[in-house]
Amino acid sequence: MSFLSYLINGLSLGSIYAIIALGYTMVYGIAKMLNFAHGDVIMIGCYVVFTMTNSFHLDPLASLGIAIVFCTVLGVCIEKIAYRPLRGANALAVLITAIGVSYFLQNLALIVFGSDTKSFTSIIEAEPLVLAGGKLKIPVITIVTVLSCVVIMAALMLFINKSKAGQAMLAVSEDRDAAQLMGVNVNNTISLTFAIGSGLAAIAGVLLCSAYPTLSPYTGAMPGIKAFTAAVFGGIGSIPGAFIGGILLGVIEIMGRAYISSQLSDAIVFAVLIIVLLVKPTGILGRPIQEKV
Amino acid sequence: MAKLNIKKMNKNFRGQLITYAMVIIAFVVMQILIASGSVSYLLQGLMVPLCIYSIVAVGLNLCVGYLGELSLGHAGFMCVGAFSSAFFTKCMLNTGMNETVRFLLALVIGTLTAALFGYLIGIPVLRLRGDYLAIVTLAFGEIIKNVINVLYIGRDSRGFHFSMKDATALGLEEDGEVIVNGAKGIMRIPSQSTFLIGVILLLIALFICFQLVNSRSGRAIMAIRDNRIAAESVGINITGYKLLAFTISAAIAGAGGVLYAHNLATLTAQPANFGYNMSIMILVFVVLGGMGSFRGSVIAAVLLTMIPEILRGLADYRMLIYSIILIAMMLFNWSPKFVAFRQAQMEKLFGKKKKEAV
Amino acid sequence: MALLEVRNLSISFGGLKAVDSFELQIEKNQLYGLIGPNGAGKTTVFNLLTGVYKPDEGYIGLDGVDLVGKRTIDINQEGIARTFQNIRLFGQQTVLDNVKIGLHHEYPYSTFTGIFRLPRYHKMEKAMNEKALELLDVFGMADKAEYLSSNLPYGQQRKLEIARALATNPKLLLLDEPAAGMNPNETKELMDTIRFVRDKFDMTILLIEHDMNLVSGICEEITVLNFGQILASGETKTVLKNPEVIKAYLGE
Amino acid sequence: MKKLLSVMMVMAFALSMLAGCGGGATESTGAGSADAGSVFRIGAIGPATGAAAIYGSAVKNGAQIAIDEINENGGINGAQIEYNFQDDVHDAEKSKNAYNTLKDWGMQMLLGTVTTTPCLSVAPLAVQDNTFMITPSASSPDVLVGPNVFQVCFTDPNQGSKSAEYIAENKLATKIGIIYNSADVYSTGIKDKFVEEAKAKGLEIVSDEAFTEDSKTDFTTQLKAAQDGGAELVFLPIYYQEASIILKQAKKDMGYSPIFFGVDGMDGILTVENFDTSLAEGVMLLTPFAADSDDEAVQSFVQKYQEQYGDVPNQFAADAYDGIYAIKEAAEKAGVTPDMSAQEICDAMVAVMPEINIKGLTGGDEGLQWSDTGEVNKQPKAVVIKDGKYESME
Repeated sequence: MSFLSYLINGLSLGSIYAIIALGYTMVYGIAKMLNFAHGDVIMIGCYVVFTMTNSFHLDPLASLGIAIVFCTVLGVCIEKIAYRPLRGANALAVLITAIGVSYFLQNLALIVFGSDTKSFTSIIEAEPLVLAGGKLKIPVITIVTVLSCVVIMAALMLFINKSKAGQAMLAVSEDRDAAQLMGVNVNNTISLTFAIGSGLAAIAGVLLCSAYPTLSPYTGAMPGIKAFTAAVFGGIGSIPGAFIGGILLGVIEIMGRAYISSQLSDAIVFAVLIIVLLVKPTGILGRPIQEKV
Repeated sequence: MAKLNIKKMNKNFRGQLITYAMVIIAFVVMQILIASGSVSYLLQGLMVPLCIYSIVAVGLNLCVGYLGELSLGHAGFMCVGAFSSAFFTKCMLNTGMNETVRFLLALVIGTLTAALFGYLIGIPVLRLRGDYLAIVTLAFGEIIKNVINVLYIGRDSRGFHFSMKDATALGLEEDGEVIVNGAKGIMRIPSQSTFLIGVILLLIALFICFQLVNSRSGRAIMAIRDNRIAAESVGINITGYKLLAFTISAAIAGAGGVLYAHNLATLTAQPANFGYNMSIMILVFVVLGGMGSFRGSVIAAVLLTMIPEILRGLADYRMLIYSIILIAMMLFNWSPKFVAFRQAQMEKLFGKKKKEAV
Repeated sequence: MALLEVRNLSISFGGLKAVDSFELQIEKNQLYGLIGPNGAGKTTVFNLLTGVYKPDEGYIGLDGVDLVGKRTIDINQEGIARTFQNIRLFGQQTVLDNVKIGLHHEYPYSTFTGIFRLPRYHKMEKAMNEKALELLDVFGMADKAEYLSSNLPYGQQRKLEIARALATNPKLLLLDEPAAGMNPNETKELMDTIRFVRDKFDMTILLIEHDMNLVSGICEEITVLNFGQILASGETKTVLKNPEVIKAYLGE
Repeated sequence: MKKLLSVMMVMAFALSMLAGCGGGATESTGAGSADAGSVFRIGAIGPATGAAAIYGSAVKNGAQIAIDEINENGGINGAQIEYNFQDDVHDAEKSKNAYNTLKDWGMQMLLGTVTTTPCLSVAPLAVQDNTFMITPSASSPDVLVGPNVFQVCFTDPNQGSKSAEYIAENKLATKIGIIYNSADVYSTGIKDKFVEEAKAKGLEIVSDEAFTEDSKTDFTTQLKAAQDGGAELVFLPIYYQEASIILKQAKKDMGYSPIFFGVDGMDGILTVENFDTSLAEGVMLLTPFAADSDDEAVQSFVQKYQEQYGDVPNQFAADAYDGIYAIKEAAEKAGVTPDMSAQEICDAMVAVMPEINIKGLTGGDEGLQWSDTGEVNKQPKAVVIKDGKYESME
């Protein structure tokens, strides 16, 4: 029974990682950049929801809606101001700029909202599900998170594979120059990607803070890096990969902590990551790099 | 034809000399200013850190700029160098060993341990490519930090004791001393890093890197970066040279770590100093300074370490302004449009100067 | 004995036989052509010969040494050097350095020697420079030694690749479409160069080419590949008259 | 040549920056010398940015209130206080920079540093320069490296052993679970001593689980271990941010409600904005400071703090407030004047430190006294949270 409850905790944490990783992996797949500021967009999203519910007493869902819009706009602006001028420059330069954006968002939040930790009210208030005669408790937020994760993943896959804009994204991710020649507006497509990624970040943030209810300017940084790890784990650029990577990372973290050592849980997670990448150098669902000679 | 070669050698050599001269002049100027008492304590205190970050940035540039592999784990190598050397210093503290000899030995030990880690980690890691390699180096750096935080080493009359649990688990006798104390790290390390040592180490690091990239091994390393398949086809040992560059890079980071350990009285492995944040910070120096330009790495490391200190007057807005400066500098240095604009301006300026000279 | 002997060489990718029972015998000092329509598996043969791919079965012998299973770098040491269909130079290094990298095995010195500029460094570098310039001179590029290799015009990039391959002092030189993208004049010049290289370095050359003028102009023997299988092989003139070959090229 | 030119430009830029920095520093010293001798310069160091910023800002604000009060009431020995707080991002190296900045400014006494790791690097500098230093909240005994370094807070081992004693004496529980931060000096310091003392007192540690700076979102595993081990009391030698998640996960998600016993880092949990205080019901903690105490001084402090900064102060702010008053007391007793050098001030103040006794916000009835090793002598109060308020357990 312990094992089952650890597994559920792992799923809960993993689904949060997964939903953040979706944003990472999507931006990576299409814009070919590691958006290190993604975690901080999540944090901003949380603050927006927090402010809306606490200061303006809005309904949590309405606040979420506002946060999604806010983050979408923010994501597009960041892309326009900080990343677009660097298109065509070395990929590392964009990475460093993303780090600069990450610092900027953290310190902006620090000034605007202060360094105090805030307690985030879960958007879903419900008693945990009790199974097996009280031995097993599943928080509702876990179920909601896993479900939203699956729904979002499915919606994303559907969007990318069926819609015209999605097809354009796919084309840009395959070969940016060729896509441009084929009449795809690369700038718009990348903007759209950032818009979707950042909108997802708002949802991810709310789920993160609902499950683990503290909010500070650095809330997004650590889950962000973990989610990035998860995205690589599953094969960066692959949407189902991000899902699987996130879930696995969460489960491994919890299991390692429970059965091996709580002091070394980070080391265990990263050790598993290293082993997986050595066996499958492009992650679990990553496409093997084929170099044509 | 031979003339052409000499010209080329001279050009390379001149670039090196400018860099050495820059470092030495900066050192001499600072020393004179310090001696005349016109330098703030802040700036005096910054001298060693500036050397540390320059050294590590130069080392990382070898890996990123010349080998073409993105490492996000160099803070881990710094950490290894710092802890191994500090451990040695602490062990030798009361043996009556000459202080300078002890420090030099610590330096060698720290550098070699970091090199060893670089080598061992490099074997599996360098098989990977691109972002996957980056994330695995990041993972190794985090593992090193995590393990050091739960590492306890003590010494008593019966010898060394080791534990991964807590200090009491060491079972030390009365006279025992805990040297590495988990999250508390190593305390009361003699502060032996000086500006002079820092500058000498920086010059050595620059010397090794410059000489390396302008030799047979350096050409091979760059060949791998430029075109791995072609390099293989002309018989370049890819794994061997990758490991060589990665190991040297790690060793230089380790040397920086030794300086770090002996600069502050206390040594702990926190996310701020040996976590991925630090690795990223050093990468920022390298990218901003220009990949493949050791001189640029030094300049960027110095500038970016100083800016937050200069901005202290802005109080709470300091890091916000810093991030804006960082983004602006990146756009200015790397944006294709800006680069074109800058070149055009340069040409104007340069052309004008030429006319004036005539 | 033939310099290169290939017997029953096969490889398949995902169930598709890319090269099937390939046979080849090249005598020393021969200029040999490998032709065939696009996708016939010519470059795959090169990749098999140089160890980029491991064959499913078959034998590759160079001067009696079995090359199957060896790594690319070892095969280069055994004496096979190549150029690439899509040019692969060390773009951020000079023309001279590109050739010098090819010379590395012949003029070795340790990393330590390199860093500390021991006497051996100067001796070896000097010898390397001389040799490299000599090689560049053969291709008429000695005056461009200091150019960044990626700044060379296309035709010279192809030549530089050949020079670099020659620098590794091979017994057998593999040229993958050396005339691709060249105009007739350049092609003609290239033909002279290839002949000159063969004579001057006493080289054996196997080349892939689509330009029939070049093939019929310089190759003594050719093998035609189609869908991974040998369609015909033998003396160039005879093979080019073979109706099967003409059909394969012109389509039905 | 073009490249050379650009390099030259960068160098020129760098040099001008250097010059600017040097100039800036001299300028501020120059400006200082104008009224040097008429004001006391008290510097403070702590994290104002970064993940530990919350502790730094609390200290910054707490000290500010004390200084404003003192200045309003005529200052120290008739001289006003000038106050300068420098950010160290909770990093040993940045802390050294902050210290040097203050030194350039002409600091005469130091309140700092806020956190332990940076303090370990700054304390030796203060000893070397012989500058009076009192840290509000760096609680490791290792920071007391010289005669001129003092602490306002309890030391970690002291808290660890006091907690174990208290639990054993009041028979709160016999089976104990621990959750601590293995990457934090403060947390491991208390935990190590607690385990030692608990064993001596016959308490059984049924689970001893850690978390790290990089994985502090989910604590269900650690809680489960405590639950499975049958822990009746879970000891939390950690700060309240993590504690608030632990309480939520235990009580809401797992339905596990042992006694939660915290230390002074737990103080502040009731002030977390929007925190559901019912979760903290029954939590016990040892703390020197309670924001809702009836004490008049505390009431006035809390009121001022809320007016100026909008938050309820925590023990960091209170410790900083007491630290400033300790400086005032010692300075007055030693009769120092602003025209004295930092070294002279330090010698005089160090000599009288063991003699002073201030009531302070954290001193309780007996007040605060210092030993000549720099350690504070005060008694922690055990409180239990009832109806969203501290209630004394005596």
